[in-house]
Amino acid sequence: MDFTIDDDQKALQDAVHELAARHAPAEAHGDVPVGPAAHDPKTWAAIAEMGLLALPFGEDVGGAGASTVEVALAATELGKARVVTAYADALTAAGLIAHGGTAAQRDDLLPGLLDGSVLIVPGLAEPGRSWSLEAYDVTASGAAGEVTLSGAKEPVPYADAADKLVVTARAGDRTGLYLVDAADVTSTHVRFDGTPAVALGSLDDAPRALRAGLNLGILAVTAEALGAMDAALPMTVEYLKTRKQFGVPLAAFQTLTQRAADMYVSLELARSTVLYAGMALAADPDDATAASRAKVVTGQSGRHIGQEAIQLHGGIGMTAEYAVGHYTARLTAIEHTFGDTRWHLARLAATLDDHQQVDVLA
Amino acid sequence: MDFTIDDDQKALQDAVHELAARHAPAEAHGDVPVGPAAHDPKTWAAIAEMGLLALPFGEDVGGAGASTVEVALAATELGKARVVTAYADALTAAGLIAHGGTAAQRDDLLPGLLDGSVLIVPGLAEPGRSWSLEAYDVTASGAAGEVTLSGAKEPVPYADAADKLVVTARAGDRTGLYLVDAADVTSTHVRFDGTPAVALGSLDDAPRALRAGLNLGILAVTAEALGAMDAALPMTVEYLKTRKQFGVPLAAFQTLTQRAADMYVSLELARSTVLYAGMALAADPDDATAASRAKVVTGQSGRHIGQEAIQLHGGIGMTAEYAVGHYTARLTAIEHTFGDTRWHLARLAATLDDHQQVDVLA
Amino acid sequence: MHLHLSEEDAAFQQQMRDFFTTQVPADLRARWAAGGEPSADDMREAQRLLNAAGLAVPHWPVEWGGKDWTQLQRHIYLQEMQAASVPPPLAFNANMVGPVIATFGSQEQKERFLPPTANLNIWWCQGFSEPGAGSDLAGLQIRAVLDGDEWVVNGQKTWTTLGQHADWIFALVRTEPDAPKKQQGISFLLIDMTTPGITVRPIQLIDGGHEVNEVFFDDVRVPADQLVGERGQGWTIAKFLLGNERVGVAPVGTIKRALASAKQHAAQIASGDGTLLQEPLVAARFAELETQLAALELTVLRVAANSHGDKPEPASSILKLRGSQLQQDVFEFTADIAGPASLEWHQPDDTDLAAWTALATRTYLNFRKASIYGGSNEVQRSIIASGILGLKG
Amino acid sequence: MHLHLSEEDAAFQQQMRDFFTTQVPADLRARWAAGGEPSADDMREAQRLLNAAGLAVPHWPVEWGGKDWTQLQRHIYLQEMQAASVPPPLAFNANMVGPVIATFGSQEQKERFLPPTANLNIWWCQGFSEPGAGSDLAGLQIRAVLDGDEWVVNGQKTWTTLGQHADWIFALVRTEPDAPKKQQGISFLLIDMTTPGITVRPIQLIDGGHEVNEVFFDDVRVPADQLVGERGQGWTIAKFLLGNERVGVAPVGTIKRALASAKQHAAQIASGDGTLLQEPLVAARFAELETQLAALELTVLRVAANSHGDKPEPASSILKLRGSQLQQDVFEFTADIAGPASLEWHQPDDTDLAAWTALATRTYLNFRKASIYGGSNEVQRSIIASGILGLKG
Repeated sequence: MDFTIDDDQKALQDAVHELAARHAPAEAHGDVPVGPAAHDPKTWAAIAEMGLLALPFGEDVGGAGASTVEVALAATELGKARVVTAYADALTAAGLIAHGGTAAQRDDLLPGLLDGSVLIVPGLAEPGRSWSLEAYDVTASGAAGEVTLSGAKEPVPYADAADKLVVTARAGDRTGLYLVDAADVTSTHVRFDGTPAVALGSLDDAPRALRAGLNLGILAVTAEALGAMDAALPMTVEYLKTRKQFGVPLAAFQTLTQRAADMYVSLELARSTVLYAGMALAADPDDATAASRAKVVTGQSGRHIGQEAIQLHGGIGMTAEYAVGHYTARLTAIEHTFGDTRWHLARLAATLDDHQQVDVLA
Repeated sequence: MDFTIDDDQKALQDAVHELAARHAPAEAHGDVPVGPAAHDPKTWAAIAEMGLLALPFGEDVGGAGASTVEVALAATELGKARVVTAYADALTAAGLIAHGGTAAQRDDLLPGLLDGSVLIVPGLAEPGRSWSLEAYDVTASGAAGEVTLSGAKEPVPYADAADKLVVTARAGDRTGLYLVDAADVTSTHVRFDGTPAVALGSLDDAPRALRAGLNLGILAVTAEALGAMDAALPMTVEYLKTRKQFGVPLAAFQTLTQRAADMYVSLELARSTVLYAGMALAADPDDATAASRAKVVTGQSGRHIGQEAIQLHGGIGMTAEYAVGHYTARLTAIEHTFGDTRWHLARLAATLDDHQQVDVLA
Repeated sequence: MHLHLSEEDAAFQQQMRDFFTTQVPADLRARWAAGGEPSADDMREAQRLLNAAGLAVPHWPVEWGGKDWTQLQRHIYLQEMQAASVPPPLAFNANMVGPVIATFGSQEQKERFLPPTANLNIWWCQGFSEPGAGSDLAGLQIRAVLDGDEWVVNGQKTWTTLGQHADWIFALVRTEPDAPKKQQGISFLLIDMTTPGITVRPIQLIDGGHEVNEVFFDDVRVPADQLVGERGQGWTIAKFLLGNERVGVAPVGTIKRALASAKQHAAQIASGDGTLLQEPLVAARFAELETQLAALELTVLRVAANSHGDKPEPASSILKLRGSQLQQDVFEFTADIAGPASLEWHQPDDTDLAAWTALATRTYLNFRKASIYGGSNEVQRSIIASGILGLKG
Repeated sequence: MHLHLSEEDAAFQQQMRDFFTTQVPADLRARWAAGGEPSADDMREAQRLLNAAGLAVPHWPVEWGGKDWTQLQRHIYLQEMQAASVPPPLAFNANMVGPVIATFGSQEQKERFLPPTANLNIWWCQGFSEPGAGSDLAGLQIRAVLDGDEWVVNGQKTWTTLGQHADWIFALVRTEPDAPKKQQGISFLLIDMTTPGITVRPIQLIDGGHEVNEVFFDDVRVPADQLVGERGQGWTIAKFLLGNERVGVAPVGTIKRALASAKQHAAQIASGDGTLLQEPLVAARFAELETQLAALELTVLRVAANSHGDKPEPASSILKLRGSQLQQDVFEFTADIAGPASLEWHQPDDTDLAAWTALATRTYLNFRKASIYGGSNEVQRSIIASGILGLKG
């Protein structure tokens, strides 16, 4: 195993770093946007143009033939700069199509999705339900070619900006994947009422496609979370060095510096786990264990670092004019995206019998 | 609600404090006993003579007509002084008999148990099984008057010193309580092999008797844990004040004093919860919620205070010549006695539907 | 020790419960219970209803509308108020400036200010923190210079909560720049917010709300009779104000209501073939939080029972610390329960999501303040370490 | 970045695995895996087997038995050794005094001491801590005065681990009491434990074991050629020794084995109609610990991959801190899994309890040392805060 970043990867990091700096939220005195980010076509176009969506896919479907490692590196840079977009969502949709679609669907849908000309996002969450990869309340009916969906998906982030959605729906006692047109969708609430849909691949392939698609989305958001932590810690350290209280810098208070050290521990554990997930998914897109572990570690590290970053800043950390609270808000959103820490622990707990001991070195 | 200690209770505290000081383990240079305490007939006689076993029981069965509040106060003093005895075990057995036995059994067994002339302890744990109030592997068979038991109970603390045991055994698909002679038992391993036994009361009464008996045992051990914490914190504070490192007292290191403050928080939360359990069980011996909450809070506080007391002491806290490690060892044993934190959380979780919100003020 | 309330206290409890649940309009209480940014009108209406019934300022001197209640009764009053989702009397009025004026003010100041303060005819805000002086109040910079019978104030305050609604501000200002110790040069001024030269700038917080403000003073002229106590006595008054309220500082009733709501929500969210509340890890976390909340409430009650006059039970120091932690834990868990729905901060009109889920993350983020404001948790720990454990670190 | 080991490293891994699992006797390894107080004989036998195969001191100079391995290979070696429950070479020999002699010693000292040190013919113990100088080594008091060609040593050392088995001790002693800075007056002495005037007193720990000792020196005469390096160079040597071993300081393989055992145990303990491992809270805790362990191991590997020569990857500082925490968490959880059986420290002959349960609490208590010895976790945090984050606090 080798965590060394090669020259191409370094060049990618630098390029995304510059892209992100250009599209990062402006520092402003006064009100700024808070909460979920709206779709910004300019930023999106820049991301697509740099080929960041194409990174983990083969050249046969318009991909760049790089790997999930590069996805992790790119998303980390976006996270550091607070560039919040549909990146993880579009990658998830692409993963669902790549692993679940028919050859014709892959050829038809992926090139446009990967070059940014067509936005497709996943619709998985159902209102009034906890996170699940199974569909319950959205149902599919009708024979092949005449499928219609009923029920509601919500929230579906970026559904209002999307051209198409790929959603889960219950077909009998199984969960399938379906493509629907999103031209008329104007919010994150998506209601189906006999809505025409196209089955994505087969019901047999759906479970694996769902795992692989989710893995890709998890990699993107955990890497983004890593970037957020990687920015929040130095901000906090800098604040402790420069801010004075009782006539001395905060860094003179050992209780604060020891807590900063614990934040560093959390950050480095998250870094190892996310980079490993990038390598593991490159080898096996279906490796749900690596993805769930990355989600758990970034979930725990993210909560720790996000909360402590605000606490060690004090009042200024609570304000929207200052970046550190935004990082915490974003880390909180990521915790609730693609299954929270509890959900992933339960998923990992179900696999305890599969192995005698933890093994990462293969 | 009123937590004020009245004059009689103060007098009891003082008396137990003096008793405990006389029977506390001697400070010694060199090896001292570690681990589970052996039965000490002298200490036991002193406890019985002061009437501490009789406290929560009515005068009709040889009790003192005081209450579980007094049990909590007494056990706290014993815990502070590191006087570890069969107190909680004998009280549990007395509770099982008082709430589960027939009138004749109560009249027959309780006076001797409460005056210390007959030691009866409960046998609940089964080897190879997690903690449970249900019996699984010890079974009772035979008609009334001819009951025999088969299977093993282990560990049964103080079984080697006991005259009788009161144990759980499976009778059909239910769990009953049975009295057996312990004259021949020489260790904490108790094996039944067609061993004659007497049913304690009826199978119908057994579940409530088990809850009530366990509640009493929990009260005694959680109060003892409170005493241990109440001693470990001041020792730690004193050490921080006097011990010098890098030329200054440890108390100059803010990271240590802030952690001592957190220990104080844990201690005071435990104190409130244990004293409340004393009051709640006086009103309703069957109040398993109050008992489980006391076990959870002392479990969490005890682990926190026990671990930090050693850490803040450094190496000296690890040694058997110094008391603080003994407190931590005892707190660890109490955590694993009468159900651990996880077991009690699961028990509380099963009752979430019974109430809209927490209510302690009635 | 007694488990139950005395007959008298039980009757008192019933009386409070009846008042709060029948005399304060249900729609007002429902809005308060829903959370989010508070309505100033609702706060005014509630405080005036309470004041009319003699329940707005029970801890003031009886002469000025107070009640001669025990600490336990004060706890019951707060507990029932929070349980019924009644907006509490504005803390800046009822708990801060009111007791200060009642204790340090002149007879004229008392007559002028206390009645409108109790009735929220004056909405007060607090001018303590400055950009360079947060926990370290003695370092404050704002200056007031006497010019005839007026103080001329120049400088800045910050973190002024709800300052946008305020009619008056009570401020610590430096009046004696040459005092030998920094603490000795500070005075306590009452300032009309409509005085020329005052500018309020709202600060947006990470949840999008605007509950705190910067307040700028540019040659603001304040009549000399609006200085409370003596010149240079401001530090003493500030310490009085900050140490005034030890019991009731843990918002037990509010946490209890929040946890009960979360449990109700979890029982309504489907998970697999059951509900989220039936998921073992979720249920265990509820059991743990309920247990920890019971421990906190019992500690509040123990403190109330054992506090007499000026001698608070030492354990009272833990209430702010533990109360803020537990409140934050409950809001964190509530956001987890909202799950994917928590991602939406502004639900569309035709949403199928429960309304509370849109507030879950914002409330969680907003209450990170609870361990910072009003004496950070680090300050609370230092108070325990030095004041109770005798560890001067 | 590469997920898999290179072919060369994979072959190396297999070679190590084969050696440890076939060349070290299974009964010896089983005794080590069972835990409890270590057997000195087993440790000697294991180290001699390793030394015979050239695997006892791979990080020493090649000239003295070392291997020119990469950091990753060193990690694999340790990992496989721990996974196979092979007692590691005695740290005082292999990781402490050996590298010191190899670096600072005279040629004569190297020839005299290194071979028997590698082969555990000399069992070394460490004389650093004193009753008044734990984390603060510069404050040490023990004195050595030159008398002819001998140093005369008087004073006391403590926390001397396994000192009861030791043939020799390496000690920091104060030789220049008048040095301008305390650090400058210290020298590094090698002392034969059979020298008259040395007394070893075992210290009992709370688990009942005796792994540490006090060592008293009463006019102990030490030949001058047993001083390593220069007079007054002891502080430099001590810093070299303590900072020497950065990679491999987290006992990942040992934790992994302990966690795997705990899982196996939990699967064998009945609980209701299933097993303890099937209890949702237990299973979730296993999943969490496995995840955290994976994160630690990956960090160890990342550090190994990115450390070159004298420039360790900064993240290496977290390994001791996080390793000790996780080890303690696993042993805490193991005691919880033992449950009621953990109450028995000495099982009767006819016990029905699994043997491991008798050690569960004692091991948990014993490993509270892990966050104290070898640089406490507070010291580790300070190193991170000042050395990496630049926070001189």
